[in-house]
Order: sequence, then structure tokens, then C-alpha cells
Amino acid sequence: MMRKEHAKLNPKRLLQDNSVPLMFVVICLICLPLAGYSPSYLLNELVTRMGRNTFLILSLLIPIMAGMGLNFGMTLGAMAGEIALILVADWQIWGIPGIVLAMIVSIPISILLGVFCGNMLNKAKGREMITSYFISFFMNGVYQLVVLFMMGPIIPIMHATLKLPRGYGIRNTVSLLNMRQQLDNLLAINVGGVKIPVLTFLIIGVLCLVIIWFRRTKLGQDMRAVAQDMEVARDAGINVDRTRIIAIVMSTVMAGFGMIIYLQNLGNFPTYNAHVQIGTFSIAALLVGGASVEKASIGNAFLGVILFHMMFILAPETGTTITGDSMIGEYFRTFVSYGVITVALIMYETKKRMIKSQTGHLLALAQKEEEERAK
Amino acid sequence: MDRTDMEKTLENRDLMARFSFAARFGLPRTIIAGFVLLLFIMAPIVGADLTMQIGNVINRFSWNAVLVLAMVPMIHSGCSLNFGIPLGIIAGLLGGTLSIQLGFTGPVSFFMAILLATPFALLAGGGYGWLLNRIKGGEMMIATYVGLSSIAFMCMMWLLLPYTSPTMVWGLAGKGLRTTISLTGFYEKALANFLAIPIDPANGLYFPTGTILFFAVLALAVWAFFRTKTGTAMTAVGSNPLFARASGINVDRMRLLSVVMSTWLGAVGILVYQQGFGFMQLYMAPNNMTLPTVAAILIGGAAVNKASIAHVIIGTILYQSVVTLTPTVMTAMIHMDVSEVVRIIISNGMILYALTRKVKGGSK
Amino acid sequence: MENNNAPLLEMRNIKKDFFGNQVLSDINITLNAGEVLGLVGENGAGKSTLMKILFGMDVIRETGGYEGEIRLNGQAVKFATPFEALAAGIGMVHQEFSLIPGFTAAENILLNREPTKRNIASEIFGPRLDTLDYKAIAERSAQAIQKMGVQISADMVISDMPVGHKQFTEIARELSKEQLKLLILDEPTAVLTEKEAEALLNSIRSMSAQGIAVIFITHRLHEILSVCNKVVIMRDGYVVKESPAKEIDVPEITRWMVGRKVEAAASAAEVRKFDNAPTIMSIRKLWVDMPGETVRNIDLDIKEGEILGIGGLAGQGKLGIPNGIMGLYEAGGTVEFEGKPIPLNSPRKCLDASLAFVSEDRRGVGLLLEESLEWNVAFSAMQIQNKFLKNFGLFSWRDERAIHAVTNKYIDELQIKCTGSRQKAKELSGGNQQKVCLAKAFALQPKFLFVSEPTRGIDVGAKALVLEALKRFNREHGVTVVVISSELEELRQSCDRIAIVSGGRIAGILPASESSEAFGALMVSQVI
Amino acid sequence: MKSRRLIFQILLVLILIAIGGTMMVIGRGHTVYFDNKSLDYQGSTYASPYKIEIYQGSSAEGDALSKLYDGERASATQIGQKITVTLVITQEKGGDEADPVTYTIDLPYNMDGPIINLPAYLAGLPEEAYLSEFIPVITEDPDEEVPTGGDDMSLGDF
Repeated sequence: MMRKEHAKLNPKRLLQDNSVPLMFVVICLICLPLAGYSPSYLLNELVTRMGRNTFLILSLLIPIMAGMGLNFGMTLGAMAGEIALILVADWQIWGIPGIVLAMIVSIPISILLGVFCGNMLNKAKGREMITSYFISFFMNGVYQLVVLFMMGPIIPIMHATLKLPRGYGIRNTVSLLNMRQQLDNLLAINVGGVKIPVLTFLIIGVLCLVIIWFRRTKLGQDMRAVAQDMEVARDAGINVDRTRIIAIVMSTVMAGFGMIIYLQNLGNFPTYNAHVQIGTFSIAALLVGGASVEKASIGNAFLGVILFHMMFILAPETGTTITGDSMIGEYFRTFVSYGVITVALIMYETKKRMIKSQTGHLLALAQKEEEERAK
Repeated sequence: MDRTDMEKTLENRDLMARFSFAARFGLPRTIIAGFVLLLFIMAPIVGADLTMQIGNVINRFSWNAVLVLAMVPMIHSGCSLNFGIPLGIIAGLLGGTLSIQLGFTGPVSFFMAILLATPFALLAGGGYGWLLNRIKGGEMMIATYVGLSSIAFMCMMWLLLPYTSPTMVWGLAGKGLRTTISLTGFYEKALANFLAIPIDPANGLYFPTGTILFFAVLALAVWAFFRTKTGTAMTAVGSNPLFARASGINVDRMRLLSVVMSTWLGAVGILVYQQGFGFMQLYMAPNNMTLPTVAAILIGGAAVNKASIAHVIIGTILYQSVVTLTPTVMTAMIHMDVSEVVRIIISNGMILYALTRKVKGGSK
Repeated sequence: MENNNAPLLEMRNIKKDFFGNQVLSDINITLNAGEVLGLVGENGAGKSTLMKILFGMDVIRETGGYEGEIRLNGQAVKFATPFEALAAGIGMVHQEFSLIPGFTAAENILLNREPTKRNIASEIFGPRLDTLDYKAIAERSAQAIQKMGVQISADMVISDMPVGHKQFTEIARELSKEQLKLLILDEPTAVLTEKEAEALLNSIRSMSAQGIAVIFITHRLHEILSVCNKVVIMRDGYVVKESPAKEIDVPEITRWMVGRKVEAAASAAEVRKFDNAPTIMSIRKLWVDMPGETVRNIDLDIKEGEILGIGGLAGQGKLGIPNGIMGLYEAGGTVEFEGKPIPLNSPRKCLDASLAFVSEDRRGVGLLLEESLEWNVAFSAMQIQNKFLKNFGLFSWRDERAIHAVTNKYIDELQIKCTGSRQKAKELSGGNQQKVCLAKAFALQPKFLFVSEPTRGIDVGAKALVLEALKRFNREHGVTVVVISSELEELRQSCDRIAIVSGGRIAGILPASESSEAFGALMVSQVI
Repeated sequence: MKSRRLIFQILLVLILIAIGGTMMVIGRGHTVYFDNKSLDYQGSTYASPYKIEIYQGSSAEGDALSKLYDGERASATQIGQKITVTLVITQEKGGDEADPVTYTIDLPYNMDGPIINLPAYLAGLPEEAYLSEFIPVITEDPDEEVPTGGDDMSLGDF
């Protein structure tokens, strides 16, 4: 539907709104010559990372649309994906069938976790982000309980190669050798030395279409309404809590799929750490793409994945070049990830307050005008 | 459709009523206290040395209590849980490293560390407080990320700052601080050894009288502060900022002050922790202090906007009992070392419980 | 079965009490299809409660339901939720906008009733995954706007709209409901410009011509006369007058609205004259940005030693005056106290100048609900005047004994019912909380006291006590008191002069002995 | 309307389960071992040929999986319940290579590492004769660190 936008295109405003992506372009431009990577290496890395991470980042869009902010609880979906992968690895289902099966297995787990997360967030309206942040930590504990203690005695694990020598619990690393990059290699084409995982990109494309389509559904409309004013939405008869839970469940399921795509590319994963940072990095990437706590688009996700990962690839080498210490770059990119989230959160909060303090000026102006007229 | 919905809401309400009944008595708190009690009862049965366990709990309490105390001023002034405590910890680390760099040794190095950490704590606390005043309502999330980014920033700094003391820098490169620095010869047990009472000297277990006294002094100071005019005002700001404003209190200044106090206490807290632990941990380590500290005060009975010294003491004892006893007792009982998992679930569960409870009073 | 001879709406013997406090008694109203009924009355007369009953709002059920019977087309109905009322064909436009700011007018008009198209996903997951039919949305919203007869742009985003258009969007939303038979408009013209208001009146006429009955609540009485068939005037929970609009005029309506109370016939206070007293506070060109209570261009002189009342209808701005002066809401202009200017937007400076304020928002601003009565009473005095402190040289502590003593003194003096001075403020009843607020102000021993809505939400006994205490405080300590209240009779009982605020301005100042009718006329004089 | 939706929902779940089931069948991976060893079975001995060239798939083109001399073992990974191999057999040392012959061998579902004794298989013996299971002996350093993950901020590759 066409909307009449009354905001004029203001170059200063435009600059302000896109300050974060611009900053990253500058960082990348500075790092580029210092790191000294060949363009084909860079491009290869970048394309790989795009295929690997975009799906995960897209999973963040729906909660933002529903006004629930950055869903740090996407980690829950990642855990669901990992559990599914462990099971599938134990059942020895390989290749693309294994990936498909893992996705199917992850759905019920994701839904369960998503419903839990959504219910918690409904109890903490107005501080969804911090709550989802701690839900992810809390669930990490539960995940460890399940994977480290219940897998073996309660959840049957057949293969000793997966289990810790003590007889229960999963080893530190789960090998996915038999499904490694299967998705990426199918239909892959090679353009000038750059491998393009066409199928993965196709899947991401389909997800984008689904998201675009979803925005035009009744549920999508309800989510946008709930995001802007819960009270009004409730008065109009929209079941606000349920809508919010659905948003989180959708995000969790998508994150589960995303995690499976991500891990099949890596070919193995650290059982207890793979998901810990995934939320932070995905969120940081989305924000780098110019998204904010309340507004994010597919474009933001793509731009973010490119810029953020460019920085990610370049930073360690650049750090080494400048200081001679490879760790500097590592720390720098962590710092930037956290920093970008911090800045986005601060901008979001200050904006909320700015709107509040404007009405007073308007009133003073009105009185002045009136006086002028009286004269 | 309508009917089922209605029945559902009725059912929910019923459930809620039952839950709120339990909630008033602090269900999770009761569970944790019961759990700790169970651990203590089980300890002798499974063959653990109870004296030693209690001695360990006391020692760990003495390491952590000041850090937990650092939560109090900010909670009092309504800045909610201080997830930004890494900022204070970093100030403490700067003080500690500088004290060693400048060549102080023994107990003197401890007090020098506090002294040197103070300006950093005031500066960091001031900036942090200023920031928190601009983003009222979103403190917790931003505090968390301010903490994380400052840790990451300091990671770079630890590598780049021109420290030279051979006890601290990497032996080979001759620059860049080590991840773990032994404090032997500096302020290891600087407080604990003061008037230490032996509990089980064979295992090196002493009652850390000095540390406990030090905590008592700080706790007393905090308690006394909250009885002064300014302290009263600070509490009122936390209880109802609108009321405080209408009573002519400068709300922002009170909050700023509380943040500075919390940050300074955080700096002192980490130094106390180090003197007990015997090592200084740099780089990502400060991050691991946040969760136990916040969880401890919540377990002690504090809410997002209400905390007292009693909460600090009870919370730290309960939390440290869980941490100390679960590995031995639980492992002996079920032959699995679930202590780490129990710790993660308890601390995060406690925070979640506090977050998902309705906050009454002023803060929105 | 629909009975075609029965009127569209009949309300018979409606009664309602809030926990023993009778707010509606024996209300009988009949309305035919296509009729426009004007409902007028002071704030608190029971108009809103009546409409809430009709609309099935939750608050009615939660407070014990109502007595009497509502018939729609001759059939008895009882709505458990607003949704049932909506389904039965009753629409309501509330005073507060209920719109999604980022949606277009069309999206808002059809919010949660969007025409949709089915697809595969919705076959599986339910109708919420239907795709929106944007064309049908545009058509149906255009129809609704057409029906209203006022042109607004359907694809403009609400947040970009002038206030009036938001109001029209709300009305169009109700009109888009096909089953709509009765539309309740609660002060719809309050936010409209004159031109827009005229357009609205026209659209009411056209709705009426289409057979939709309208209940029109407003304080702009001339509008009622120009558009309504029938006027119903309420006062104190009773319908005091029902008349065809043609047979009544504005002065008569006003008279009925504010006329003598049915119960508790009030004797106006012995009015004192302060013509020669010095001006203690002079206010010039004050504006205050208090949401819902903005005022501008206030000029007011307050004499030393008097009790000044500030009255007016809700939302007209009377509350803005004390809140602005005391620095709780953003304000501009000049205020002089005892000849010295007082800086605005700084509560501290006001308190330092020996001003005190008892806020109308008891629970939000007035009290530390989580703390003891002692803290509540002593806090301000301690912070502002360093009272109740014990000095230990380097630092000073709260003097718990002195705090205890002063709290007990006020507990006795104001007859605060509590278990002791250490009880938490949140555990007291409304009336006793109000007394604690007064005690807090008295403990400051101010020269000048603002008291905002001192009797709101408290029972009759406590009301009398509170007013008496204020009077005594004024007489015994010579403190100038400004009482702001919606209840005119109360002001007449306790004040010397009463200023009436209407439309964000002072409409006039009269001695308290003046007739209610005179005040009533002022109240509605500039209503926006 | 509602029951119709319910049917659709059940159908969707069933389809997902069906896909899952199919994946479990077609995606089952095996590591197949081929032995060129003589085997005694029910009294008779099946001698191993001198050399067997194994090609995975239905033709003998491309790189051979392995050339098995007497007593040797080769392994191949296979997704699915069947493996197709093409064998080129040389019976005697210095003898001629026979023409490639393609065999499709059924693999049991619940066996991760089936061992196929080629001489027995070629002789047309029943499954129980030529098929046995490879049980890997786990040689582990027994003290693999019991993992503790959680709140460390270790930087993985992202």
C-alpha cells in the first residue's frame, strides 16, 4: 500500500540514520590495504560467510517487527538446531537428507523453546531484550544439562564416537564431516575462483520472499500493530500476548534452521560454545547494516552481513600489521561487535526520550504566536 | 472460541493466583535456601568434611562480599541491577596492575591498589552514571553492553599499555600483560592474613578475619551512608523518582552519585577478591564476575529496585554455598558433576525471576 | 425477534455503585433509531460510567456490575465485554485516541477487521495467515469516510495527521462496522478546530439521516443545541432534566448542570475579603505543558492569607497551574513570590521559597508507597530544611526519634488511621494517604500551599476532615492556600475566591459566595 | 472450517514426518568395508582372487576406489541402503583382467560399518555368510576434558 511520507529527504538526517553502516565502510576501507588480502580470497570468504550467516540474521527480523526488540533469545533456536544435529549425527543420516532431517527434528524443539521464551517475555513487557538475553543464558544451562548429562542415559546415543569416554554426555566437538558443505556444494558454481553456494542462497532467497509475504498477511499486520501500541491493538481485539509468542516462535524456528545451515558449512561444531556468541554476532551484524531496535529490513540484514564480516575478516590481520600482535585484531572485532550493539541501544533509548521533550517547545511557540496575533 | 478462551483465562487466573501466593514468599529463594540446607545435611552423609566445607564457604564469602555490596547503591537509587559492574572491576584491575608496576609489595600494594583504582573508578563511574541518566528505563540492557564493550576495549589495552613489570608481562615478548598474574609477594591474602584464625591449617584453611573485618567496615559505611540526608534522598529516588523530584531532589545527581559509589565498590571488590584468590585475571575474566554478583544479591532477597546489607550477606552466603558444596556433595550423591550446570541455571534463573516479576512503585 | 416498534435503545432504572458509593441512580433513557441525544453534565456526574455500562467495559464488571436493564430493539442485553457491544451494533469513540500511529487511516479504520484473501498457508495455520486485500481495505475505508461525510486522506499515516483528522479516523472506524446502529461520541469536538467541529456536526446529521442513533457527549453546549434532538442533563448520578433540544437554551442547561446539590446542601463558607492584603504571588503569562491539562497565558494574583479555589472541568487545564509553578511539568512565563521571581522548572527553588504542593497524583508523585509513614511525612522537610537530622560533626544522620514524634503528631492531628508510624504508605486507604500527603506539606511549615484535588477518590468523612484541616491550617498559621478541585461545591465551602479555568485560560474569578450558576457559566465559557 | 484446518494441520505434520522418515532411509550413511580374504563357510573354503579392483558406481571408469590384493581391505562411504560397485577381478597373478561386472549390494540399515567379504559374495553365498559388522575399537586418551562451556566469551569463528 502506498503511504504518504511527509518526511522530506534531508541529507543531514540521512547521514545520521546511516551513520553506523558508513562508519563500517570507513573501517573496512582503512583495514583493506593494511590487511593485504587478495581480492579473490576476500570475495571467497565473504560469499562463504554470507551463505553461512544470512539465514541466522534474517531470523531476527520478525520479533523486531512485533516490537519486541533484538531477540537475544535466538540462541534458543541455535540450541535446538544443535540438538537436532547431534541426534542426526548419531543416527548416521548423512548429506542433504541429514540436513533436511535435522531441520525437521529441530522444529518441535524450537517451538517448545520459543513458546517458553515468548511467555517469559510477555511477563516482562518493556524489557524484552534484557530478559531474552538472560533466557539465552538460562537455557544454555538447561542445554548443558541435556547434552552433557541426559544424552546417553535418558536420550539414547548409540555411537561412542559422539559420547564422552565416561559413557554419557556429548564430546566437546561434534563432527559433521558427512554433511559438511553438502548444501553449499550442491548446485554450486565457480565464478572467477569464487565458489558461490547457489542452493544456500536460493534458500535464503526463499526465506526473504516468505518474510516479505508474511508482512502482507493479517498476522504480519497484527504484529506491526502490536509493536506500535499494545493497548490499541488489544482494544481492537487482537490477542496481543499470543501474537508476541508467535513472533518469538517463528524467530526461534528460523534461528534453528539458520544454525543448521551455519554448522553444515563449518563441518563440525564445539558442542558447548557454538551458540554462546551467535546471538551477539548476528545482532551486531544486523545493526551494522543500519537496523535499529525497532526497525529492520531484509536490506539491513544483507548489508550488515557484508560489512560486519568484511570487518571480521580484515580485523585480525590488520591488527597484526599495525601492532604486531594478532590478538589485537581479535579483541578489536569483539569490541566492535559489542560497541555497535551498545551504540544502537543508546540511540534507541535517547530517541524515546527526545520525542517526549518536544511538546513543551510547541506550546511555548503557540503562546507566542497567539500573543503576536493579539498585538 | 470465545468460551474456550474465557475458560482458559479463568484457568490462567487461577494458576496465577496460586503462583502469586508462592511468589510472595519468594518461591525460588525458598527453593535455593532449601537446596543449600539439603547440601549441608547431605555433606557429612556423603563423607565430605563439613568443617572444611564451611571454612571454604566463609572464605569464598569473604572474597565476594564486597563485589555484591557494590550492587547496593545503584539498586537503591533505582538504576536497577548493575550489569555494568565490569566497569568497576576494570578500574580495580588498573589500580592493581599499576600498584605492582610501581613496585609496591606486600599489604601496602593492596592499599595502594585501592588508592590508584579510585580515580579510575570515579572517572568511569561518572561517565557511566551520566550515560545511565540519559537512558532511564533502559539501564540494564545498556549496562550489560557497556560492560561487555569496555571489557573488550580493555583487552586491547592490556596488550598495548606500556607495562614492564616482569611479574606481569609475557616473558617472551616482554610486553603485553599475562592473562593470569600471580599475586604472591604482592597483595595475596593481604587482608585475610590479618588476625587469621586457623580452621584446618593442614589444608591451609584459615578464617579470614581481616577480610571479613574489611567487608564489615565497608558494609557499615554503606549502611551509615543510607542513614544520612543524602542517603535518604538516594533511597527515595529509587523508591519513587517522581516523589523525589517533587521534593526538590536532583534525581540525576543522586543516580550519578550512586553509580560512582557502585563503581568504586566494584573496584575495591575485585581487589578484595584477588587478594583472597591470589591471582589477578585480566582480559575476558571480568565478565565472569557479573553473573555471580547479580545472582547473589537477588538470591539474598533483593528485588530490581530494593536491596539491603542483609540481602548482600545472606545472598553471598547462599550463592557461595551452592558453588562450594554442589561439586562435592552432588557428585557424591549422583556420581555426576552437575555443579557447573546447577550454578548456571540457578544464577540465570534467579535473574529471570527478578526480571519477569512486576515491578511496583516508581520505576517504569 | 426484533420488535420494530420498540425504540432502538432503552435504559431502565440503571443503578451503579462503586463499593457502596452510589454513582448512578435510576437512570432512564430512551433513544430511537436516527435520533441524536446530547448528554451533558459536570465531570463526575456519571456520564462516563453510564456509557461504560452501555459499552460493556471491563471496569463495570470488575467493580460488581450494575442494576437495571438495557434493551436493544426491545430485547434485553447485557454485555460482558466491549466486543459483545460492538457485535450488537454499538460503537464508541473515546476521548483518548485509540489509533496505531504508524498505520494509515485506512489501516486504522479496518484494524483487526481487514478484508483478507485466503492462501495455502492460511488453510493450514488458520485465518491469521490470510493475505491482506489492500484493494478491499482501500475501498471499504473510502466507503466509511464517505459515510462520515468529512474528507480525510485514507492513505495518510496517523502520526502525520492533524489532531482533528485522527478524531475523524476514529469515527470512520466505527462507521465502517456494518452492524453499527448506535454511536457514542465522548467529547469528540474537544480537540477539533471550529471548522472541523462544524464538519463533525454535519457528519452527525448525516449519520442520523442514515438511521444511526448518536449519543453525543460534550461540554460545548451550543453544539448540543444545534445538532441534537434531545438533551439529557445529569448531575450527581441522576438524570435531572430531559428535554427536546428545541425547548431549552444554554443558560438553562448550565443551571441544571451545576444546580444545587440534591444531598448535602452546602452552605458557602464565610467569605473573607482580601482586597487590601498584599499580593503574595503574582503569575504572568504562564504556560504549562502538562499532558491533558495544558494552560497558556495565565495571569493570576494571589493575596496573602486567603484561600483561593481553582475550579473547572477536567482537561481544561486547572491542574496545569500548580504543577507548572512547582516545576513538575515544563512551564514558561514569570511567577513572583513575595516580590521575588521564582525560577520555573525547578521544584527545589520553589520549596526553598517556602512553597509547598500536595499533588493530585497521590500514588505517583505524592507518596513513597514502599516506605513508612515516617519517611513520607519527614522526607521533604529533611531534604529542604535540614530538619530531623542529628549532627555528628562530620556527618549527620536521620533523627529517627524526631521523625517518629512529628509523624505521630500529625497522625493524631489529622486522625490518620494506621497501625503505627512505621506502616507502609501503600497499606493505607485513599483518604488516609491523602492525609499523609497533607502532613508532608504541613511538616514543611510553608508560607504558601498548593493543594491539588484534595478530595479525589476519598470517602465523605475523610473529605470533610481534609477540608477542615486545610481551613484550620490557613486560619491558624496564616498560610495562603490554593485549592484546585473539580468539585465546585467543595471549593465554595472552603474558599474565599474561586478562579475558573476553561479552555486552558482563566475564565474569571468570583467570590465563593457567587451562585453556582455563575460558576457553571464560566466553566463552559471557553471549553475546547 | 475448523475441522478442515485441523485435517490440513495433521496432514502437514504427517508430511513432515514422512519426509523425515524418507530422509532417515535415503540418508542413512554407511561406511562399507570390502575384504578380499578367503573364507570358510559350512565346510568349504572360498579362495580369494589375486586382485580385485573396486570402483564405486556402475562403471569401471575413473579412479578405482582401491586395488585389493589378497587379504586386503578397502572402505567406501555410501548414503542409502544399497551400494553399487563395479569389480574388475584378476584371478591369478599375471592373469588377465576379467571384464568389469557391476554388483548392487543391499546394506543392512542398522549396521554402520558392514564388511563385505568379496570372495563369499561373488560365490553367491547368503548374506549371513559374506556380511559382518565392523566394530571400531575406540582408542581414546581417556582423560578428555569434561567440557564446561557457558559464560566465557571465547571467540569462535563466525
